[in-house]
Amino acid sequence: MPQQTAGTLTAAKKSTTSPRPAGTLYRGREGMWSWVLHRITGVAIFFFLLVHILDTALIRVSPEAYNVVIGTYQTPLMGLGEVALVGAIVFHAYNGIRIILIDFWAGGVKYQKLMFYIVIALWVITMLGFTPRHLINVFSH
Amino acid sequence: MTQSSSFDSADHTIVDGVHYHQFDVVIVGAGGAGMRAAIEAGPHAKTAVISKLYPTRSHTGAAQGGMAAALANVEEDNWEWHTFDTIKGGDYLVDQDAAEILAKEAIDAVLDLENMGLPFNRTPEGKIDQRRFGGHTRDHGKAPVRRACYAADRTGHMILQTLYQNCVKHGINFFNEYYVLDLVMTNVDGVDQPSGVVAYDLSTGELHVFQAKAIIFATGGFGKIYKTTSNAHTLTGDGVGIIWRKGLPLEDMEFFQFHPTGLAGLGILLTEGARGEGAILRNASGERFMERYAPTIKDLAPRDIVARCMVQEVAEGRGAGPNKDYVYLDCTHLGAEVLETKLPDITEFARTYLGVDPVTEPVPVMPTAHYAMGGIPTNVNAEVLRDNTTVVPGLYAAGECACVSVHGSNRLGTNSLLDINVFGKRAGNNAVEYVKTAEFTPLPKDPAAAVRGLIDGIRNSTGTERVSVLRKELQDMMDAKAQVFRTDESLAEVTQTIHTLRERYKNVAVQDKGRRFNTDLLEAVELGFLLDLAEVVVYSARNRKESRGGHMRDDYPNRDDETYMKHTMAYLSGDPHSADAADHIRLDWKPVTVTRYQPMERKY
Amino acid sequence: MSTTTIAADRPGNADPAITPFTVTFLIRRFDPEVDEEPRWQDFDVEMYATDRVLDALHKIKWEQDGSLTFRRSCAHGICGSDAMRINGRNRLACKTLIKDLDISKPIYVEAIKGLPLEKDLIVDMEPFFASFREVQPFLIANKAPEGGKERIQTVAQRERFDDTTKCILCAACTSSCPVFWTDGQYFGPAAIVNAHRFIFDSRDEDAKVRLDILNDKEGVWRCRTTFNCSEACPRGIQVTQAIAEVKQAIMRGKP
Amino acid sequence: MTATTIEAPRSPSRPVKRRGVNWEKWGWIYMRASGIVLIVLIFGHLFFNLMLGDGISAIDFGFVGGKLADPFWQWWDVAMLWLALIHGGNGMRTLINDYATLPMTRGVLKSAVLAAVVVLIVLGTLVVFTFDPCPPGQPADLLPALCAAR
Ligand SMILES: Cc1cc2nc3c(=O)[nH]c(=O)nc-3n(C[C@H](O)[C@H](O)[C@H](O)COP(=O)(O)OP(=O)(O)OC[C@H]3O[C@@H](n4cnc5c(N)ncnc54)[C@H](O)[C@@H]3O)c2cc1C
Ligand code: HEM
Ligand code: SF4
Ligand code: F3S
Ligand code: FES
Repeated sequence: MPQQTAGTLTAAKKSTTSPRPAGTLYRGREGMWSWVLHRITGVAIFFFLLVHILDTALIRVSPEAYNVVIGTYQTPLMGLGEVALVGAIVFHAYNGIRIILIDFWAGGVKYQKLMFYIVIALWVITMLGFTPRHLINVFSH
Repeated sequence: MTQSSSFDSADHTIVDGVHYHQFDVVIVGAGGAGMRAAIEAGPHAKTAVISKLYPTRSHTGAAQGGMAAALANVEEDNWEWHTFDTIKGGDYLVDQDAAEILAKEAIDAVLDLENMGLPFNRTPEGKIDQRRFGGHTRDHGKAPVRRACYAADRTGHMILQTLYQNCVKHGINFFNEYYVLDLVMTNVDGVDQPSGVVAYDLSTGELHVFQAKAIIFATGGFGKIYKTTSNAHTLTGDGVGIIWRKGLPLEDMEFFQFHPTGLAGLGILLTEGARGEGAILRNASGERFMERYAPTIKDLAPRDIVARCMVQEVAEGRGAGPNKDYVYLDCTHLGAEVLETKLPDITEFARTYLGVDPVTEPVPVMPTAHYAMGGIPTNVNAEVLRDNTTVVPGLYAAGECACVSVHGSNRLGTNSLLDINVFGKRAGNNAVEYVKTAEFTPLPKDPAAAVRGLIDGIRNSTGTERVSVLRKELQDMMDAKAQVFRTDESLAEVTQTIHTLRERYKNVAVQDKGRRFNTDLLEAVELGFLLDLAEVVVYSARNRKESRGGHMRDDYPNRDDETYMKHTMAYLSGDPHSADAADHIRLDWKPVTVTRYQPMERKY
Repeated sequence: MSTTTIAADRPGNADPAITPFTVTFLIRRFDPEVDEEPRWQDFDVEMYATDRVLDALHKIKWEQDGSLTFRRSCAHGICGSDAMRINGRNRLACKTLIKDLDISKPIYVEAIKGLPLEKDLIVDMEPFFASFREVQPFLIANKAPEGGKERIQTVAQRERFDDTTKCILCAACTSSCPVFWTDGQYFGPAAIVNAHRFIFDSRDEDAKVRLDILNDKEGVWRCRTTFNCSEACPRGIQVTQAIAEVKQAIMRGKP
Repeated sequence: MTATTIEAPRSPSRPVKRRGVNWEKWGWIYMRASGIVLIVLIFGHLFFNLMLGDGISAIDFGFVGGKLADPFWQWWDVAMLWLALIHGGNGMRTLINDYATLPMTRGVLKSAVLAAVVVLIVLGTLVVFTFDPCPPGQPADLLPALCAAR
């Protein structure tokens, strides 16, 4: 674009002196926080998945090897970790549906905040269903 | 970084810290008028637009109601009726040849904008819709006519955006946040000829000299001489002030328009389009008082009349509110639908700034300083005049800063957006024609000297006066004594105040001594222009001992065609710092061009 | 709009019962000629409930510290000069009323994020306008309208893109977008809004070109629907909606 | 909050539109399509492994081996493996594009993600299909019940 503006002439100087404005944390709303969570959970799941495939691959090595590794998944500490993991997956999945609805459903944008709260509600319900059952399995053995 | 391809060394050099540029056409101001000119000039000549604001920040964007053109899309209309309304609305102080051009070229001006992409509201057939506006009538005043083309209540916003979009399309060169502070004149054979402008780059504090064959001033109005105004903080009349300081005349400066419906106390405008859609002005007792003053077109009478009636209602004790100091604009009967679709922005303004919902409550309003009818005198080709007849070759002015004069003593609503388009286009075209044959006028030695002196003077001043204090005193005084109603006595008082303020201004100092983005400094410079212009306004007003259009003298309540059917021309002559304005302002007259319509009494 | 107007002159406020109160502003200052880093500075200002943050900035500049630097012009939310971060959210200072803020705590004011800081509340807007210009924000229509008059457009066709014509290019949206903050290369919501305005204009003939431009690495696909833009837009434009519509138009291959 | 010097945003003139497949668009569509399918696959997987029977404490070679002997679960897991890794890998690519501003870092990180995804997909697929639920010479109590029938 041949268009010039005032910025042009002093461009060189500016790029060396301009600090990036950071400042306070931006106070976004439901949309932003849901994205932050979606991102964090996505990354967490990804790294877990890398490990999970590797450990599952041990079944190709030998039953003992596999059982040793999977045994560590059954300790109480890991049991709590699994709750976190499932929590992450469940949030990521439900919020993923919310995002897909925003993208493809005509009313999605309008109801995005409501859908965020529905995601939270469904997440709570799902976790209420899962956590006790799982922790009983972890701690009763 | 953005490419700087067009700044090759040939047209950009730096000498002694001052940047020098060369363009065929330099346009000062990127509002509606400036960008309309740029669209004509840009493709045909090497053009630069210099603006103290980013183009889309210009105050044209605040215009709401519409732009007049006799398209006759919704009802019978023609440009002759439009011409008549413009002349009558301006209380016959209009140059009729110019008004005729305005009304005739209006149609193309609107179609040009539509073709450039402006999203006008549409009729059911898909044509440009039109609405009623004050003073626009069918068949010479018989009834209101639908003449204003509009885009909801953001017509000016759409015009500004559309023009900027087309400037982008044409790749116009912009110098944004560059404040033009001087016009460079070179003495050639004993005559001063414009050779360029000097601009201050806000971001660096450096000076830039733009040498040009043709210079177009389109710097907008100067409503900031008043306190209550619909104008932006940045409308400080720099362009008009620069021309004034060069000894060139200013025309009809006493005529300032007060728009009837500013949000009370704030001045934020509620468009006349609201009344065009049927809103009604009421006093404290709920009476539709305009019926008494203008029985035929009532609330849609021209602005000067409505503003006066409002002030009179309040003066006679019929004002509303705890202090009985405003009247109401009643939109409640229009219904939420009309307000939300046709007047969404003003509905929001009332809600945001006064906490009043126009759907259910009447909105407190009072007149607000709105539009300068006067300014830099030009002929119909937008060429700036040195006296009553001689043009300054290569110097043009268009838009609110200019006085063609199509608005006479009172502008009709929607005629200004029209003015900036018609005469902006003419300025651009004529400048292009001019540069085809013209040569560059050589720059004088150190053309930036005066501006450097001005800037350094203020920056280094150790004075004790503060800009904000002086400005507030000026604005308060102008509101109190030189507003809708004036008398010799009140004007004499302001003259005195302005004189002391000008003295104190010499002692003004700024706190920010830096170079980069020193807005403190520029506010001081702007105040200088405000003081100069306020003085001319008041001085011209004192001299016109009659009441006409926007100039209402309590001590001379009648129009006096015998003596005053002529334009005021004010010149700076003598020592600008002399105590008595009479020692440095010289007034003269310029005849009004009358072609078809003889002055009559103005009745609505 | 008036400014010097301090609220005492406003209707309602003339009532002596309404008294001003002191509000503390914490402003993030940066003077490029002196400072290495931005710093916070606090100011106490007498304010009325109906005053705007812009009035406060003016009072500070005019009565306390003339070097406080910010952009402003129209003072009623139409020119787009004064987008800034007020209490952590992008707003126009001239449209933010004191009464809508919690004044029991200091009010934080700082420059918008993601664009190079120049001085105090001023950032370099050039990159913002550059991406605006890149989407070809102008009507492209080669066919001459019939009879040398206006192009015909139905009320419904006009309504289709009404929302996005309201943009005042204030950058509140783009500088609130977490994706834009990351590396500043994303076109940003404002550019997409302005492309949308033409893509869905029935008179325009080159929607395809703009769709291609936005179907880019830095185009619409970078939007993560965080809705900060829609929340920030002072003109109430449904920005995320507009972006979604552009995404769909790209997938469809036409508006 | 440090004053890092940065390039002016949006300044490098981007290369004019490349021809060929638009990865951004298809990536975006893929994230959504795979997401939907993954819900079924992952929730099914989690439910079967963690909720039914004794949940996590029942998982051992016998349990997994038994599952993976069934072609139904074989295809289930392979689909999950591919979809999730590509989905996650593409998601990580987005993140890297966002936060890694230096071209070098960007390249390295993206290659790492790509390598991890490819290696794990190959590994996982091989394991699922070449896996023998009843490896000879192993104690029977470790093996799935179905081996006893052999
Ligand atoms: C609230 C409001 C509503 C209105 N509504 C209507 C309406 O409905 N219909 C109608 O017809 N009219 C209306 N008007 C009037 C009309 O909008 C203006 O008169 C018109 O837009 C002026 O345009 P302009 O191009 O002359 O100036 P502006 O748009 O004001 O532009 C001035 C330009 O000059 C530049 N500039 C100024 N000083 C300098 C300097 N020293 N150096 C460099 N650049 C400088 C500025 O940056 C700006 O770009 C309205 C006015 C207001 C205030
Ligand atoms: C359970 C079903 C899942 C659904 C419905 C789902 C949905 C989505 C969607 C729609 C996106 C795109 C977000 C956007 O463009 O704004 C996304 C991003 C992402 N997903 Fe998933 N996903 C699921 C499972 C997974 C899994 C198993 C992983 C890990 C391997 C994962 C990792 C990621 C990552 C890293 C991102 C990128 C996040 C970002 O850019 O902010 N997802 N997911
Ligand atoms: S879309 Fe809204 S927030 Fe963004 S630039 Fe336009 S007006 Fe400002
Ligand atoms: S804030 Fe940014 S991520 Fe999308 S929804 Fe708005 S552009
Ligand atoms: S000053 Fe114009 S938008 Fe705030």
